[in-house]
Amino acid sequence: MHRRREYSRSVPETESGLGPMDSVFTKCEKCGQPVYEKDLRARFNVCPHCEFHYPLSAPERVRLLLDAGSFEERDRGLVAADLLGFEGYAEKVEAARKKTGLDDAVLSGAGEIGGRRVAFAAMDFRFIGGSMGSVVGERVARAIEMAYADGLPLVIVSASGGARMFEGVYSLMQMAKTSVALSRYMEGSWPYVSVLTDPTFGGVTASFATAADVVIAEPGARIGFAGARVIEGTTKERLPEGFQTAEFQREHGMADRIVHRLALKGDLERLLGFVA
Amino acid sequence: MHRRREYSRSVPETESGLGPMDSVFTKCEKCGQPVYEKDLRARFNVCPHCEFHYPLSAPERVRLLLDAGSFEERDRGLVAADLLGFEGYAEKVEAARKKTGLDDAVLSGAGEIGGRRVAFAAMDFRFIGGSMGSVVGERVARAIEMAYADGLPLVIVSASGGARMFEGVYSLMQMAKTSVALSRYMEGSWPYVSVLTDPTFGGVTASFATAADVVIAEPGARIGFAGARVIEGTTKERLPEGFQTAEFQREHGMADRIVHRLALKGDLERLLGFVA
Amino acid sequence: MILEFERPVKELEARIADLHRLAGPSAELQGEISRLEDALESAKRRIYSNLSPYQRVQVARHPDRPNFRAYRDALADDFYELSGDRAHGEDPAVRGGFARLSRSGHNVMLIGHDKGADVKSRVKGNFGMAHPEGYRKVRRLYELAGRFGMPIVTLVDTPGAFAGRQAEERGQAWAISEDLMALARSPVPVICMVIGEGGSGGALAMCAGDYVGMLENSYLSVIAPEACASIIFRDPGRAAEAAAAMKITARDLKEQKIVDEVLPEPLGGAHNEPDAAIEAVGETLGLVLSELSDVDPQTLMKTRYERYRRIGAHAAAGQDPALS
Amino acid sequence: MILEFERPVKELEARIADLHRLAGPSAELQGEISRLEDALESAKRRIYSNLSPYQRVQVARHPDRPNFRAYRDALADDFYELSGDRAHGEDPAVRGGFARLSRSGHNVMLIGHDKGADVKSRVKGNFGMAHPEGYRKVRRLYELAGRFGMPIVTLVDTPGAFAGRQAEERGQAWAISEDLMALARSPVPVICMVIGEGGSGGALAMCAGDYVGMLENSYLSVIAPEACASIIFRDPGRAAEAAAAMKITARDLKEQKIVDEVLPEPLGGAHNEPDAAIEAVGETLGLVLSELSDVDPQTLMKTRYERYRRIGAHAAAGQDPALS
Ligand SMILES: [Zn+2]
Ligand SMILES: [Zn+2]
Repeated sequence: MHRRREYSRSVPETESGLGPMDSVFTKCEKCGQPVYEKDLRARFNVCPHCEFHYPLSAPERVRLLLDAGSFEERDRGLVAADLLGFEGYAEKVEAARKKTGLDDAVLSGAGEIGGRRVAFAAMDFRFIGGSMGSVVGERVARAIEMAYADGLPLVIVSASGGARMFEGVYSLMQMAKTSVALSRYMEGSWPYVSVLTDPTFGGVTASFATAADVVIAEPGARIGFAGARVIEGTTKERLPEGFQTAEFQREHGMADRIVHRLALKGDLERLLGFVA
Repeated sequence: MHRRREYSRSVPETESGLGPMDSVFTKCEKCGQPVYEKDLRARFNVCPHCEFHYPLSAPERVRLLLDAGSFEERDRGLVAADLLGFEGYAEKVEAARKKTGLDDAVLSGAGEIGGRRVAFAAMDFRFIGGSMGSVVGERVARAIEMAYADGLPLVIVSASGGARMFEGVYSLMQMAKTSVALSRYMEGSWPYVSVLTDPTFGGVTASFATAADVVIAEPGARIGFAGARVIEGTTKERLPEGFQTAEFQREHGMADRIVHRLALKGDLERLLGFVA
Repeated sequence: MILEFERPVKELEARIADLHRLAGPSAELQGEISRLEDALESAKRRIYSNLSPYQRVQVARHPDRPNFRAYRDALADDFYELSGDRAHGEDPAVRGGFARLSRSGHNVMLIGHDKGADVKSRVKGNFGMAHPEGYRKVRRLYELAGRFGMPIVTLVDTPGAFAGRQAEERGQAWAISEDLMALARSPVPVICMVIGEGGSGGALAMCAGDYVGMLENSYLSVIAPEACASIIFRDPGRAAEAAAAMKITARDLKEQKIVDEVLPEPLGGAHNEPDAAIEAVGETLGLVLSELSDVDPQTLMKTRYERYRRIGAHAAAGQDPALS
Repeated sequence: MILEFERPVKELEARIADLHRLAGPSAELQGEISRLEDALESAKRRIYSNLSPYQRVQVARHPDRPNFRAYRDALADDFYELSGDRAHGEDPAVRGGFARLSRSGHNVMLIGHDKGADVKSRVKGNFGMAHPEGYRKVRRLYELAGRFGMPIVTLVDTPGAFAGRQAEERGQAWAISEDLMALARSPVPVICMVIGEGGSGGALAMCAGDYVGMLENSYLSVIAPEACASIIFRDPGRAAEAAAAMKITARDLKEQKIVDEVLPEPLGGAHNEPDAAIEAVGETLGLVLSELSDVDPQTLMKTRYERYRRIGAHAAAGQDPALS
């Protein structure tokens, strides 16, 4: 049986996503084969043996998808304000900022894909599990508003364990915030492409990540609202093999395409060639 | 087990729907109880013992739903043209016209429901099984256009065994005809209420009868696209009890309400009170 | 059901009732009774005006708390129920239809989570947790309301979205997202009342509008306090702490400017005096409807846009944390 | 597979091949071969130019007839497939996506019934009979095309809607109706090509547009001829009669002004020379697209309205039967 990965295990601690920064090689969690860190990095965290897709950081996602040198980050410097004074939250944010070099769990701005200018946002699971707090909501909303104002296609790559509970209802309201922005954008006729990566759950899936013209998912990515462990805990039901994988979601009508990470840029270029 | 009624058996040969015109009483096909013809007629063909709903003719439907004296028939005199010269069709139409006193399987016009003016059409299963040929399509389309032009709510009561095969592709195209008319009407904000009665199948269900704001079905009415016998013949599958009944369709999300025939006028009045 | 913190009150009430029975028509025990009644009154005031957030959650969940059915029956002259998502099923966890409010005479699209009236209907309605067909029905009703220019009124009372296999198989995330998108573009006033539980995305799908009111003892939270405690504190027993930390009560949310108004409940909570709570909601509904009815669709949508666009707890780096 | 009426042709072809083998390089049998080749040519012409309606139905159903996959692969430089109805499932019986036509360079939303390539894919695609999720995917693609101002091109090739339990449970009638409504209000050119079978409402859900072309040996019918015969003549064996009576061939429908154009097939039918048939469709597509691309949405929709509004075989009582 396919071993269910734990989120904690697949959080990339390094850019390559596996093993400590200074290791030369590591072992693929999926197939058990030894993998050189540099090979994994060159393949954007896709195992060269079994093609398993490990999470990819937001900066690496930019490197993967946007034309070299085209990315202009926007809204840098927006940070979580901890208005609730939630125990331990400020420290958590600080640690995540240090670890990732990011302000929060999303990187956003403008860039080009195959020479076509797009509004772009990519989430980063290393930052408190890619949880959606106010900064994620705000930067995603601003990216959408930029796309609306400038008449650009919108590409958002999601990776999220769910809500940023430390921000309480502010976190929940980011769903409404991104939805109002997206709803206005979708009145126009620029395309919105959502890319779902492992894992995408909770408020992100239940708002902007699924309301797209075209939904693309990476192979094997786990996508859903409630996580499998929560469901098993609640309903005591044993979930079937492959539950909530990208393939499962495509079969259930929820995604248009499953695209290998190394083919993703080409796929987006084809798509934008039609609709941008 | 609930005996499956045959269409042929439930075709009302008389206004009351059961038994020959001159009989004083008959036996309910459903519960076996003896029923006086006049009782049945007074209850618009609903069995006083078991509440079984027998098909109701279009003129009786007018009497049931429209305020007394308010109905103005429109488009009287439109008849099937038998452009294909289909063997036996002309005779069939002639016989049905004689039997029912109708031009074809629909009666349409304007009328009032609880003092509110509506565009109205009711199908009649006695007329070649309520099959949708060009006259049905044309009169329904004209009723929709009248509703559009005059800004009226639209109420259509369906009863149909399916397509009028004798008219070949003309029959099929009535689905497209009624859909274009309805699509334009639905751009406005007048309500369209569809009432599904036993039986409603085929092209009628797959066009105007289901595309309504509010879908009401009579208790026990069989509603679907392909009939149960065709499905059993095709797939060799035994269909479950209650398959395709109004109750089944409501449970599957396809209808808003199941309303007893004798409560139907009141229900429409309530509804129109909200949206007309 | 008697909640833990209600026990002193209930005990006093029981003793007073006992004394009344003993005393009969005689005046002998009247002194004692009066004393106890004073004690009861002050116990009530002391307890109920100092409920902790988690105690409020318990009040919000109280089985005797008036739920959708009670509001519908009391506030609407007529409720014309609509069903079905036109694709998969009819979900009794959430109900909706045209309603005529008896107090103000407004015609509205009334939609609410239905927690049921007894064990059977509670189970059937999945305790107010919708399945995807429920969210899709709701979207259909949002769109119908828009088509007919009829204000939308939602009564929110759900533990949350349902963590179940079929809900995932049928794409509940997609369905919730569609509700939020439909609310964002709705051309009619959207009025949301949290009457009990407001759990997670399941609640939000019906709780993003032009006015959001919350009963005093209702809550709105991104996650159930128990689940939050078990994830963050790794101890579900610390739910009270989590409830406090997440600031989920009506007053907290009024302060955060996420809700417009806190509707006071009768002393002891809505379950002690359902009619008063329902009346308060009905009165507010009438006022808000009258206010919003004249606003044109463009203004409504623009204001709604700005309302949700501004909510957030973030700041430019190095600046004072403040609402943006 | 060899159809009954193709047998004389196939036999002649086989005998010619035999003689070629026997004759080898020698010229001895050339006379006989020439004679047979003449006979073949005239047999072909005689047989294929006088196909009965039911024989055309059989040609339309021929397993070697080029189907959606062949057209897609030959006519599109790029086909960017889209999947799913966002509610229940992905139906391989009908496929669609963005396509760039190689001949004319047009970007279109290309949608077609997929009868598959082998036993496995035929079964998987339910022989081109869509389930409700298929119709709902199609509606989503119609709407996407409208959103991006991209013409819709459909390739129709289905025995019909599916008479199956699950198709009914998930509301195929509702789903077909929604497709028709979506086509009616689509602001982009809708171009339909019947390339094989055009069965019932299942076909119509993709066959109501601004231009409808039919390959010479395709058919479009309200019901399968076999089913018609069994209902009307109470004898499924009289399918040929039913096919003739219902006037379902491309030429019949051109005469009835229901289709715009009959696209000639190579002698012997598309399955004998797939490339030529595909080429003919591709060429026509390019022409029609160029013609319709400049028409503004309002005119398109108005013309489409009038087109379908006028189709009917009815008359005022007492008058000559004629198209209204
Ligand atoms: Zn591996
Ligand atoms: Zn009876």
